[in-house]
Order: sequence, then structure tokens, then C-alpha cells
Amino acid sequence: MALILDLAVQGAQMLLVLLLAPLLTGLVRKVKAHLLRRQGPPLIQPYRDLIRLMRKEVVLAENASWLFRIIPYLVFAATWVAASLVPTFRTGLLFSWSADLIAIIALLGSARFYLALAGLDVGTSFGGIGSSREVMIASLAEPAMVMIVFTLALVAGSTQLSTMASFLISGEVGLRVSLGLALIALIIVAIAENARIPVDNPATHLELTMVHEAMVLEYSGRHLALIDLAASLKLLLYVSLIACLFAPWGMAAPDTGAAWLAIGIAAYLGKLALGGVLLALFETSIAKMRVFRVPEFLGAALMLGLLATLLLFVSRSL
Amino acid sequence: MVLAALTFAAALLAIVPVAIAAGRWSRARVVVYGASLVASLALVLIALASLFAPPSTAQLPLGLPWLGSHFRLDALAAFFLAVVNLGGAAASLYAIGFGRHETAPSRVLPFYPAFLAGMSLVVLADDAFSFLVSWEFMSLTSWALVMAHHREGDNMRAGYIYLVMASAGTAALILTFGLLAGLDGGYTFAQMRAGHPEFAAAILILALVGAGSKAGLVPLHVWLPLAHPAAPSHVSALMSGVMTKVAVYGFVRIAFDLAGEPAWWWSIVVLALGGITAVMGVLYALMQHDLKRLLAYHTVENIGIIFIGLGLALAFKAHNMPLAAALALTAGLLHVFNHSVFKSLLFFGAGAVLNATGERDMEHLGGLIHRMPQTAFVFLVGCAAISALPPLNGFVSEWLTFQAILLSPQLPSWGLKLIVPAVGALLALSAALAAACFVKAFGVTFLGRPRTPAAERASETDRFSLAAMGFLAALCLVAGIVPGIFMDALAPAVESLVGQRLPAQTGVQWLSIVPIAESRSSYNGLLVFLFMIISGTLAATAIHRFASDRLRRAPPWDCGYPDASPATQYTADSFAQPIRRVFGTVVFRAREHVEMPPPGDTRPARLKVELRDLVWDTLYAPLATGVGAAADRLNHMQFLTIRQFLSLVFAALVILLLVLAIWP
Amino acid sequence: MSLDAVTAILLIPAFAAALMAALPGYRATARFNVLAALATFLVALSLLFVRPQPGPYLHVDDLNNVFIVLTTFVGFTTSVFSASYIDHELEIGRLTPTFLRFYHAMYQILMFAMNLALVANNIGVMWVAIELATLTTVLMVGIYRTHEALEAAWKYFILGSVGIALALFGTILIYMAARPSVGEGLDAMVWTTLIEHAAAFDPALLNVAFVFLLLGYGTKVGLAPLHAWLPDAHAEGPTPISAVLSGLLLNVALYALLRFKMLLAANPQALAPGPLMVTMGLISALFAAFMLYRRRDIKRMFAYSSIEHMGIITFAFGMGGPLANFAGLLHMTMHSLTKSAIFFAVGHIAQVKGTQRIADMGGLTETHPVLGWGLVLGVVAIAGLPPLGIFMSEFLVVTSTFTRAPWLAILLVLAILIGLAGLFLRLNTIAFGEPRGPTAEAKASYVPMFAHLALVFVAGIYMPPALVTWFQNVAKLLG
Amino acid sequence: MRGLSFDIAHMLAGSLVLISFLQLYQDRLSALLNVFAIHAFMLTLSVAWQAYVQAAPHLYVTAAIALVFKAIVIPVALHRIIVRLGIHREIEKVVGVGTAMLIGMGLVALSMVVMLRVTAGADPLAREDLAFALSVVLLGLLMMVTRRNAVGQVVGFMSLENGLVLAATGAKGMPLVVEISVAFSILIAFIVIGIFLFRIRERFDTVDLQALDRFRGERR
Repeated sequence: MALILDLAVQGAQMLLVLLLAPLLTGLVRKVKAHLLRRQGPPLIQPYRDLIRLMRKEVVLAENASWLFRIIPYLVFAATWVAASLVPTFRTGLLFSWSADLIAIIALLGSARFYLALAGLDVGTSFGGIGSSREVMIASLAEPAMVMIVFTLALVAGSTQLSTMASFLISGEVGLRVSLGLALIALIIVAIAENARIPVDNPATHLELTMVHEAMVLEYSGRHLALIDLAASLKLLLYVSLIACLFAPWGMAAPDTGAAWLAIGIAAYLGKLALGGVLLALFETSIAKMRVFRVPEFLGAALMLGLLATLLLFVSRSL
Repeated sequence: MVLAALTFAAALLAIVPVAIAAGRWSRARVVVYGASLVASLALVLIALASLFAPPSTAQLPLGLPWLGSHFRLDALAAFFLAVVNLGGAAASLYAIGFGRHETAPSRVLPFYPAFLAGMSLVVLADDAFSFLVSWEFMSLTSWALVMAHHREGDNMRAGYIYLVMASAGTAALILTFGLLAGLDGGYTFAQMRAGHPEFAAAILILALVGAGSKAGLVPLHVWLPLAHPAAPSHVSALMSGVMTKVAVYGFVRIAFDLAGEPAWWWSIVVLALGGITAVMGVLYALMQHDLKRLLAYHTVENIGIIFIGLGLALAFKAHNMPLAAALALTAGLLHVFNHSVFKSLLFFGAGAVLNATGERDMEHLGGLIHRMPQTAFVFLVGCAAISALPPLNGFVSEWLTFQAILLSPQLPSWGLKLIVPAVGALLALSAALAAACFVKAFGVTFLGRPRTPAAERASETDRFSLAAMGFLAALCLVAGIVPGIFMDALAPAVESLVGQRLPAQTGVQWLSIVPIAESRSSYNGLLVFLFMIISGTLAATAIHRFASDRLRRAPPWDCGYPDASPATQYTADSFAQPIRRVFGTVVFRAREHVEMPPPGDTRPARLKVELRDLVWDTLYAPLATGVGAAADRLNHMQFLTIRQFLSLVFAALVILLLVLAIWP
Repeated sequence: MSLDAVTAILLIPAFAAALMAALPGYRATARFNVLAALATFLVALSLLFVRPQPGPYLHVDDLNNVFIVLTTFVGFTTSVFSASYIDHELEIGRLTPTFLRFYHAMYQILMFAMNLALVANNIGVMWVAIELATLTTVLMVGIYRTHEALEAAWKYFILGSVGIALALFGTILIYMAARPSVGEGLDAMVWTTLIEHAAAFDPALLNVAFVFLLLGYGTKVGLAPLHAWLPDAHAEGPTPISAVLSGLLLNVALYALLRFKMLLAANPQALAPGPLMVTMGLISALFAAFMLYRRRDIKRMFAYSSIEHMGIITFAFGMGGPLANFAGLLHMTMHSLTKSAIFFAVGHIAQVKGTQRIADMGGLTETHPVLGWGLVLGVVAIAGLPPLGIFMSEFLVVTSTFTRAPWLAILLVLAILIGLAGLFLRLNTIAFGEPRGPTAEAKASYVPMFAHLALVFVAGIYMPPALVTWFQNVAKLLG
Repeated sequence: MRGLSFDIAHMLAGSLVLISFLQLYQDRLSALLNVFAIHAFMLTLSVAWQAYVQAAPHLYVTAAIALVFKAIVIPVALHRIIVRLGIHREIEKVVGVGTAMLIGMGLVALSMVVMLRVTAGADPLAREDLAFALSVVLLGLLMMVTRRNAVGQVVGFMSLENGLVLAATGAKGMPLVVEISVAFSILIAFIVIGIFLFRIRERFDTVDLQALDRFRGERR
């Protein structure tokens, strides 16, 4: 019985993230538009786009291989699994122990790996630009992320997201410099990973400046839909990751009633909205940087993460 | 047990004369490789059977006369024996098909089984002399295999550097054992365990030089990327995937088993070397465009990862935290197994490509996924595994290493406190770069459009090779989704070395792995795998069912500048360019010279990139020049006149008499 | 002297020499040469089982028995090799039948001289024998009578005679030292008595004597800086002689050194001969290792490698102790076998390629697989790589030294490594790469070469216990 | 009698050393040969004296050999050679007389130190003889080293060998002395013959350079 209930909750979480993801993207776009004194598309525009894309036929480049057609599903699956493993409104999900934070990051990493391959498959130079820059960014973002994980794991004594979250809720952490550093680093990484300004511009279509868009240039129809969906899932994942790690309040504990679940969901929605608005604000207030300034940007994140970890290592013995 | 193992090793040696006799007979390869396959499989079975069995020893009246040659098959030896011969079996199977294209079979066939036997004997040896003999025998046979195609490229140089460095390593090991044996020459490992060596520092350094030079630790790695690609591909796979592991075995045997209790600072040396090796290796690899050389450099990286695991284990053992040590050591050894699997797989793939196109240079390949889809698939699996992507096996061992690092804050010593996080960062960096590197390797080789006619005419490789590669790919997946079994298989070896074993993993529900405690960390490859399959198929079916499944082929988007030339694709070098700009300027003194013809000039623009191998320039080049200079200086002695020689004799006499005169 | 085995191994070569000087027809003499060598070898083997009583002039004990058997064996195989080698020399007209008679007679005289030096129980006789051996080899080195050969022979001759003179002075001093305790006359030059009374000798006199003997016989051993004659003599003489020089004559000289070392070791006050030998050995090994790099003549290169190995052996005996002495004996045996095998290969290679210049030969494993791989195997063995015999001895030397004198061991290892690198640098161009030079089929008898290599290989992984105990006794003898 | 015999032996041996110095001093070959003849003659005397003192008749043979062979035959032969080669008035030295002398002094001192401290126990006669013999040997070597000319070097070698014979005879009751001196005479005969054979090369070490290169085959 309890197992079925857990299954239900896990399923609910998976559906929730899937449904909310486009909404978050829409929200960010809307807010940005408003900040730019524009009307902006309606909130549900992303859903409409997805559905339209799904309906359209796929226009496939001549020498695209079977891999090119599988990759969208791979990417989507990896991202979705990762997103559904991050505690959103309730800790201690049934399968949460099947992959810890490191594994989640690795899942996202594999999604990127396949996407980069896709960029190279058609054999145009745009795909090449996109992939090569993407892996360059990733090669710095991933270590930074791992460092952040170290910091949090050392604080919480676990790499298990549920455990971390419940530990951080319990409030016995207090304020720590390392956590602050980790938060900044995490935000930087999140921006880079989601191809947002200033690292990349999701709205651009000028080949030389784009990274993520260049990789998926050859995708169309349902494939494109899946990739877009995966992208917004990723955005959602990072927002809820930050939420669950640095603002875990209101999250429902494993064995609690429906009331708590309701509170948890409400709190989660609130956090998402806040995250979206903040992201929009940040993006409108900063300009995109040249590709080769990005390493410095991310290097800063890596240094912060390393610093945070070092602080913890040292403070352990005091 | 050990006797059975020795019998089959001897059987491998017995193949050699057959191979020599068979000579250029066309079917000889089937016989030799078939026999090797059988023998290796038998050895694998023996090893698996004795994984959990108590150590069995044997003594033959060979080797050092008054000592005899001792052999011992304990858990550690059994594990490595299994790794070695698994690789050996796969390589033999692969070679049955691959060998058809061998141009000089009579230079390969005799040495191949000898090489396998040598590696197995190293693992089995239980006294210094037998160990060294097998060790150097292994080097020697592999040298012969590297020289098999001695007339191609700079293979001769590769073989030369390889042999010299291998002998240097052996010399270091001889000195190590000299120290361990002590004055009364206790050359058996049993005596060494009993004795208490005094020069711990010298022992560790010498062991690192000896085993590290064979394993490819930076800065002793220079021979590796030259020699491994030079050999025929199935041998390259063995050298990269297996022989380096034998080297790791040598280090583990000495550092954990023979040298007694580790000093606290050992781990610092090992960790630093491991971290540097990991990052340097992958950066080197990123700069290559020769597929096999890239793979060889990647071996260097993975050796670094393994040594990080070993270093952590040493640290924990020194501060007697056995459980943590067990975790770190398990991580290291598991990576030994994983790397042997996917590196062999990748080299097989490279060999298949080489046979199909006659090209090792990625810049001349491309689009092979259309011509050789199965090879492409298994190669992709290998790439994903080596890039540590879940749910494959590479990720598991790296995950375990990360877990071990997360246990290290409890370590009291400050040096470790400072170095371990840095090493963690290096490890993460190398993992990310590895992913980048294999995007490049697979993307440029198999994806895109063919860059040369050779690549255009490629055809799928033979079924033996495919069988071997498929087997290894399956192994990558299995080891990735049910790692618990493999970790448990390691438990006895680990316990024998650090005194404690991880909690049994196979008992855990849902087959997930829980190194320390579930609240702390756990990973379940199987579930992740199922999740991805389910959600992927779910999405696919849903879309095809409810939305459209129509598809139309069209030319790719060309920005309005149509041009058919595949030369416009991204090349390996251009793909690596951003990373080269980020890291290369420091590590390789990378310089880019662009010569852009003025407008109206029709000459092509040229971009020249120059990279410098600082390790070679700072360490080896001076050494070589020094020896050369000394040789030149002394060479004048050849041209003295008789009178001058007489004066030498005279001087010697006078000096000796003076010595006598002033002698107290 | 009754006609026992000891006298036999002296008389057979002597008579053979006389006969062959008389006999016409070189083919017959070549065969007869082989026969005589074989006979000598068999008689020497018999010494293993029945050992005659030591007389005032001749005696056999464990120590020189090793040398005798080795010498006669290599002498035999070399005679087999020389038969096929000489045939070719006649065809290309480098030698004439008359010279050939001379050659074979000299060969047997050399055998006689070396055996005499080995079985001599009298330091005077030993000295005379070694001088005789030197003179014969001088004549054989010069046998081609080319400008180079004469130059080499002359150099060998002059340096050799100075060495002999020094050795004689040392011998006289030994006698002086022995006289007070042993009494005047013959006894004071007889080994067996000398060893008995060695403890009572005047130590200081022994020291001076040893200095002279070390330099005198060291010249023959080829220790740097007394080595000058060795490379040229090897390079310019007929290859069988190079094989005998490297494989045997150096050993005989070394044997003399060892004898005197025992004498000093038996005297507590005398300064330990070890350090001197260790120093000279180390110098020779390092020096020769470096000299390998700039060699362009294949025979000269292997001559230098002989110097290196003599250095290593001297080093081992200098270190002393059961392990090191055992290693020294083993190394010496293995080196004789391997080096002569290499020279067998080199001789045929030089004949096939018509030159000794390394630059003019290449890709041997392609053109002459048997010769090529034989050479590779030989070099692998001489470089001290397992599973061949020399590795075992080097392993023992290094390990037994390292705990006692780390820096010496490291220097030795350095020398070995540098030597290995040098050898393989040249081997690469000889055995691998693009074939160069004529590719005519070699008319060679591979039996001696592969017989030696097989022995070396077997010794590398298995040594019969009897041999081992024997060597161990000798090692104890050497102290 | 004992004292007298000792003094005579001492005198003879000492004079040998002295003559060795004279040899060092000579720079004309012909003069050198003459001095060497005296050297050999002195040796003959001392050997004969030893034979008398030790009552060892076989030593007279040695003395005879020394006299006939070394004091007469060889010098005459060498005179012939150098005249034929037209080098009889050549001055062929590496170091000047003064330096050679100084080095010689040093060598004599060295041999004294080595020998006298060595044989503390032995009887004085033998001790002196040994010391002188060693100095003669060393001086002979020095001459071989300092002379460029083959003949000069042969002379050096022979005086070295004289030292040996001196030592051998000084060693009371040493067997095989005769054989050894014979053997050495043969050796020297070889050398002289060698010089005859290769008269193109009147020195050990003058070989035209490209011949050297061809021969040693190593230089490039």
C-alpha cells in the first residue's frame, strides 16, 4: 500500500516537472518582455509551440544518421529522469536514492554529450561551432558543479539530495561562508548550463554568437520539440535544485499527510515563480559576453567551489 | 589452483613454437589466436573460481637456483588474472578476424601468446626474481610486437624509447626488491612481508618509478603514446587495456602488500602524481588527431584516476580508517577492470576503422556511421563508458572515487586536507574533458561527411571483431547497471590489503550500491537505466502515436552559401580549438599563427598551430643530449696514439702506487 | 708427470698444433682443428669426475675447473664456426691456404696456452702461459696483414708487453713476500703452498704486488684505462679470434686476477683488493657504455660491450660475498657464451654484407631472418634482459650490492642502462628498418650460435643443482 | 764479507738507476743507444754478482744473455736501423729534459717510499734491490712515455725489463729467472723485428690521418 502511494507520489513528481517546465520558460520570457516594455507572448506560448512542433513533419538533413534521430529521445529521457529525481515538493521520494546529486549531474552531462554529437552529425560548420563551444563550457562548468556538490555534501554529510534537503531544513547548519560561495557558484553554473545570458542567448539566431542553438540548428518538428522541452526541463531542474538546497523550507517530509503535500506544492510553485522572475531580472540587466570571456566567468565559479570545499576541509579539523 | 593457472600459462608459451613453425601459413592465425582464446578463457575461469578461495601457492625448481620460483594465487592476483585474461580472450577473438589483414603475421603470431603468458605470470609470481623475469619478458614480447611493423613511420623510434624506458623501470624495480629483500637476500614475497624494510621513502619512489613508467604516470608516460599505437590494434588494446593494469598490480602489490605500513606522506606523492597524470593525459589526448594515439593518451588519464583511488586508499590506510580505505581501493580496482574493458573495446574499434579505411588520422575519416553502423554503435558505447556517463560502468568507479574523496575530511594530516580537494577538482576536470575528448573522437571519426575517398569506401568489419567488441560493450553495460556484483568480487582482495571490506552490495534491495550507508549515498544503475529506457520509449511512442511521425529528407541549412565540400566540416583540431585556447596556452605553450592573404589575393589563408611537449623538452631532451655529449667527449679516447695510451697505463700505475704510499 | 687428464688437455692442443703446421690441405686441417678441440673438451669434461692430485706445476681445483670446461667448450664451438667462416674467407681470397695452416696451428697453440695458464699451479708458469697466449693472438690479429690489422696488432703487442712486464714484477714481488715464510725455491711460487701460508706473508708487499698484477693482468682483461688494444684487436682480427678473445682470453686474465685476489683475501692485514677492483670495474663499465654510442664498426661495438661486461664482472668479484661472487662467475660464463655467439652472428653478417660498417647493413630480420633474429636474441641477452642468463647475474649483483653500497649499485645500474640504450640504438639500424647492403644467402653454420644461445636461455630460467652447488663452492673459495 | 757483498750489490743497483737517469737525459738516439748498452752491461755485472753471492750458477746464464743480447746485439741492430732510417740524430721528446728529470726524481722517491716501508721485515739486500728495481722499471716506463720515437720507446722498454731482471735476480733463490729472461729476450726480438718490418712507420704513432680514419672507421 505504502509502496503504491510512494509510486503515486513519484509519478506525480515526474508529471509535475514535465508540465511545469514550459510554464517556467514562458514565465521567464513574459517577465523579460515586460521588463523590456513589451507585451510579450502569453504564458502558455511554449505549450503551443511544443504542440505545433510535434504536429509538424521532421525535415531531416540528407546525411543525418540513425544516431541523429535517436538523440532527441535520449536527451529528453536523461533530462527528464534527472529532473524527476530532484525533490521538489516532498523529500524522500521512492526512487530518490537510486541516484544522488553526482549521478544527476552525470545524467545531465550525458544529455549534453549526445547533443554535442548531434551537432557534429550533419557535418555543417554550425553544428561544429556549437558542439565545440558547448564542450568547452561544460569542461569548466562540470568541475565547478562537482565542487559545489562537495561543499554541500561535506556540510550535509551526504550526496543524497533528500538527505541534504532534510538536513538543511533541520536548520542545524547555521550560516556558513562555504554555503554562500557555493550558492554563487551554483547560480553561475546554472546560467551557463541553461545557455542563458551572459553565457549564451537562447533567443539569438546569429550563427556566430550562438552555442546551444547552433548545435540544434538542424533539428525540426518533433525532434526540436523534445529538445526544447528538455531544455526547459533543465532550467526547471536547476531552479528547483537551488530551491531544494538553499531554500528547502515548506518541503513535505516523507511520511506526512496530504495537507503537508499541498503546502509543499504551493511552496514549490512559489519558489519557481521567484526563481523565474529573478532570472529574468538578471538576464535583462546584463549583456552577453564574448565566447572566450566565458572561461573566466566559469573559472570564477570553479575557484569559488574549490575555495568553499577547502574551507570545509580545513574547518573540519578545528 | 595456481598449478592449473601455471599449466595454462605454459600452454600459452607452448603456442609460440607452433606459431614459429606455422610461419606464413595463411590459416596460422586461426590456430594461434584460437588456442590463445581457449587458454585465456580457461585462465579467466580459474581466476574467477579462486577469487573467493584461500590463497594457493606453488614452487617450481626454476628461477633463482637456491630459491626456486614461487607462485601464489591470492584474491588480488586472481582479480588481476581475470582482468588480464578477459582482455586477452577478447583480443584473441578479435584477432581471429582482424589478423586477416596482418601484413607481417610471422612477426606477430609468435610473440602474441608469449605476451599473454608473460602478463599472467607477472600476476602469479610470488618471488622477486620470477616477478621481474615475467615483467621484463612481458615488456620484451610487447616490444617485439611494437616492432612488428618496424618500417612504418617512426615505429622504430617508438620501439626504442619503449624498450629503454621499460628497462629503466625494471631496473628501478630491481632496486626496490633489493631494498625489500634486505642484506640476507630474502627474495620471496613471503620473506618481504615478514621483514621490516628501513628505507621506506626509497622503496616508494623506486616502486613509483618502476611501476609508474610501465603504467604511464606523468612524467614517465612519454613512451606510451608512441608505442601503443605502433603495435597492431589488438596488441595496442592489450598494451593499453591490460599491460598498464599489470603495472598497477605491481604497484599495489608493493605498496599495499610488501612494503609494510605506509607512511603518511606516501599518499600525498601518489595523489599529486595521479591528479596531474589524469588532467595532463586528457589534455594531451584532446590535442591529438591520430585516433589510436588519442586513445593511448587517454590510457594515461585513466591511470591517473586509478592512482588517485590508490593514493586515497594509502592515505586512509596510513591513518587507519580501514572502511574508507576499502572504499577507495575498491574504486581504484573497479576502475582497473572498467578501463581494461572499454579501452580494449575502443582500440578494437580503432583497429576496425584502420582496417576498413587504412587511416588512423581522424582528419581523413568521417561519416563512418553510415558505412559501419555496428562498429559505430559499439564504439559509441565505449565512448560513453569512458566518459563516465551513467548508466555505464565508467561512471560507477568515478562515482565511488568521489565518494572516497568525500570521506577524506576526517584525515588528520594537513597536507592531505589541502591536496585532496584539489585532486577532486582535477578529477572532475579530467572527467569533463574526457567527455569533450570523446565527443571529438566519435564525432569526427564516425559522424559528419566522409573527408576522404578511403572513408567513403569503408565497409563493415568482420564478425569475429564485431563479436569481440559486442561482448565488451555488453560488459560495459552490465558492469554499469549491476556494479554490486563486481564490487563484491573485489571484496576479498580489498580485505587482504587494507584489512576491511565494504558491506556486501548484492544483498541491497533493488540491486543498488551503498558503499557506506544509504542515508549517505547510493546509486542504482539498473533503475536509472530502466527509467531512461521507459521514459524515452514512452515519449517516442506517445509522439509517434498521437502526433506526427512524418519525415522528409532535405539538404542541410547552408546559410545561403551552398558548398558540397566535406572540407568545410569541423575537423578534430578545430573542434579542440576552444579548449586549446583555454588550457593549451599554459600546458603546451600553444601558439597559433594565422596568415591571412590580403583581399583580392586568392591564396588560401593558413593557420599554423604549434604545441610543445614540456615534459619531453624539460626532462628527456636534456637527458638525451647529455648522454650524447658525454659520448662525444669520451669518444676521443678512441683516437689516441699508442704513446698516449701508454701514458694512461703509466698514470694509472703511478696513481695506485701513490695511493699505497699514502695508505695508513 | 704421469699422463693424466690435466696433461692431456695440454698435450692434445700442442700435438695438434705441430701436426697442423705440418699438414697441407686446409679443409683437412679445419676438420682436424675441430676434432682436436672436441677431444680437448671431452677430456676437460672428464676432469669434472676424476681430479688428479695437484703437482708442483699443474693442479685442478673447483675454481679453474669452471674456467677449463668453459674454455674448452667455447674453443670447440668456435673451431666449428671458424671452419665455415674460413671457407668464405678463402673464397673471397682474404686468406691463402698457407696462412690458413698457420692460422689453425696458432689456434691450437692459443688453446694450449690458455689451458696451461688455467691449470698452472705456479705463478711463473701461469705468467709465461699468458704471455704466450698474448703473442699468439697478436699474430692472429695481424693475420690479414692489412694496414689496419697490422696497426691493431702492433698496438696490442706493445700494450700487451708492457702489461706482461708489470705482471711479472708483481709476480716477483709475490715471490719475495712468500719467501720468508715458505722458503726459497720453487715452493714459493706454487699456488697450493702460497695459499696455505698466505696469512704469514708481508701484507704491505702483497699490496704493491697486487697493484702491479691488477694493472698487468688488467690490461689483458681490458679494464679501462688499460683497454686500448681491445677494440681494435677485436675489430681487425678474424672473427673467430674476436670470439675467442672476448669469450676466453679475457676470462683467463681475469682468472689470474682472481687467484691473486684470493691470496690477498687470505691475508688479514693486506689491504682489501675489493675496492680497487670495484673502482676499476665501475670505471670500465661506465666508460664502455658511453663508448657504445659513437661506434660505426659492428665488431668494435661488441668489443666495447665486452669491456663493459668485464667491468661488471670485476665489480662483482670486487664486491665479494657469496652472492656477488656467484653472480660474477655466472656472469662470466654467460658473457663468454653470449658474446661468442654474437660474434658468430656478426662474422657471418659481415661476410654477407661485405663490410663491418653498421651504416651499410640494415633490415637483417627482413633479408636474413635467422641471422637477424639470432643477433637480436644475442643482443637481448647481452643487454641483460630476461629470460636469459645474464639477467640473473645482473639481478644478483645489483640486489646484493644495493643494500651494502647503494650508490655503487645505482652507478652500476646506470652503466647497464646506458649500455643497453647504446646497443639497441645500433641494433635498430642493423636488424630492423629498410634492408641495406647485399642480400645474398648466407652460407653459415648456425649450430654453434644457437647452441650457445640455447644454453644461455636455459641457464636464465633453470640451473641444474649440481652446477649451482659447484658455483657456490667456488664463490666460497673466492671469499 | 756480508757487508761488502751488500755494498757492491747496492752500488751496482744504484748505478743502474743512475744510468736510467742518463738515458732520460739523452736526446740523440745514437747516444741513447750507447747509454743503454752501458745500462745492460751494468745489469750484467749486478746479475753476475748476485750469482756469485747467492751461489746460484744458473744466474750466470742470465748474465750472459744480458751481456750478449742486450749489451751488444740489440744496440748494434738498432744502430743499423736508425742509420738506415736516417733518424740517428733526431731529437724526439714530448717533455723537456728538466721536466723528465723532475718526474724521474719523483718516481724514484715514490718507489723508495713504497718499497722501504713495505719490506720492513725482509733482508736489507733484497729491500734495496727491490727499491732500485722498481725505480728502474718506473723510469723505463717514463722513457717509453716521453719518447715519440719507436727506437726510443724500445730502449725504454728494455731498460724497464732490465729492472725486472734486476728484481728477479735480487729475489734470492727465485726459480725460472733464466726462462723469464729468455722469454723477454724473445719479446724484445719480436719488437725489433716489428720495427724492421714496419719501417715505414718509424714511430709507433705516426699514421697518416685518413688512414687512421679508414682504420678506426669511427670519425666523421
